[in-house]
Amino acid sequence: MEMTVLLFGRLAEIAGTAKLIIPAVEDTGVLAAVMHERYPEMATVRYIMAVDRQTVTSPVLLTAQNSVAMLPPFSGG
Amino acid sequence: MEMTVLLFGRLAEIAGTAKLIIPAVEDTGVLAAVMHERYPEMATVRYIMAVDRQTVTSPVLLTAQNSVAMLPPFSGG
Amino acid sequence: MREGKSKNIFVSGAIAPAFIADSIEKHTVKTGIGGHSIFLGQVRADEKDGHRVSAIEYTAYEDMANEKMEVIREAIFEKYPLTCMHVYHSLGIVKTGELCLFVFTSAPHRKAAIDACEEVVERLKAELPVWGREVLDNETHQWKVNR
Amino acid sequence: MREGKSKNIFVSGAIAPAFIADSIEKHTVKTGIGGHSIFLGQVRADEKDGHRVSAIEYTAYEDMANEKMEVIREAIFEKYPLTCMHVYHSLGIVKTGELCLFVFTSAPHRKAAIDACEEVVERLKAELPVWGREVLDNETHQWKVNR
Repeated sequence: MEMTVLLFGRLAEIAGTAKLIIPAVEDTGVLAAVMHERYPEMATVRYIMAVDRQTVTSPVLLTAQNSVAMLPPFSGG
Repeated sequence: MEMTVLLFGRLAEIAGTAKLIIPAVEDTGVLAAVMHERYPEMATVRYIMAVDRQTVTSPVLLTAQNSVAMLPPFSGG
Repeated sequence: MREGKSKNIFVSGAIAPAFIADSIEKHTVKTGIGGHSIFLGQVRADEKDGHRVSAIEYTAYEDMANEKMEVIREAIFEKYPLTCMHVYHSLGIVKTGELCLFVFTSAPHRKAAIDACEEVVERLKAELPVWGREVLDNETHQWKVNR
Repeated sequence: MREGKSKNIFVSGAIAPAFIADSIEKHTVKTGIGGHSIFLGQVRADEKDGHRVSAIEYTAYEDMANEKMEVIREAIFEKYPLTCMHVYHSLGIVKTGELCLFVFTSAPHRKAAIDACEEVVERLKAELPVWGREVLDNETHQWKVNR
């Protein structure tokens, strides 16, 4: 099972892509750990996660059906 | 000596003109009395006076050089 | 305030959307600006005693209004860090749905532009000697009252 | 909020003054409107470490941003007696002096239009997943931080 992670702003820049396909993980906490291991610079960046376009503030369980995104601080307008 | 009185809004409508030339009066209080006598309907209308484009709240002395105006409540915008 | 030194805020008839676009466009060269706030007054088809307002005819004590606006402008520039400010008010007939007032403030940061714009609108409605005569669809009229 | 049901607020590149004029013009037929409030965001030529911002490149999580905007829209209409509300945000490159945000609220009375416009601007800046990458005149860049 794989899952898609959308990356934005500086996080997309660090990964060199806006969309990553990674082996499925059980929750957003594990996802963060996996990402930080793969891209150590991400651990130094402030961001929040969104699951199915809703921001989450504590770890939530994931399935491959969820769309997960990592969002640096917004700076629109 | 004569003086010019500018009228606006409903007051101009009552007088049928936007500009009146009247015999000079000594202050704004007398002016109001003269105007009310000439146009009784004016006594029933809310207005303020302006002398040289500054609104006045108590009677002020007038000379023929002053520009006097009678201003109903503003309703611009 | 010296007489005859004030900008003229009055324009004849309705304010055209294209005029607003031109005003906005002119600010492209002012690259210190980060935000613009605009207020537009539009003539509303109010119902008065069973009759509908079809237009407002504006008159003003123009010299006094322009002088007052200059006083307001100076106070606003003293209070808010603005880059610029423009005000236009219609004179004569403005039909329902058309624009009669255009207030436009610009600043490096949004807060100043937004707060200044609102304050200008409030002050000019209270302080400028301008009168609106509401023309009703039965050819009668009544004097507008600001609330 | 059902997926795919939200309006799309995003436009490619800068927002043209003529587009704003067209939006204003369309409200002529809504004769219940008495006031419009507009906020425009303009890209500022800020100085960063001795280099000048020449443009901002905007990206967004578009689906999420449009859904969030719909939530904001519903809250605003519940809170204020508005006639209508329109929001447009740029994506891609917007040069300094050009417009990147257009918020437009209309109401029978000015207060609702003005307050709603300000609240929409504040909320969208805080809540919409949009990012600005400031392009500097030495070809480097840095990520914009909202204050």
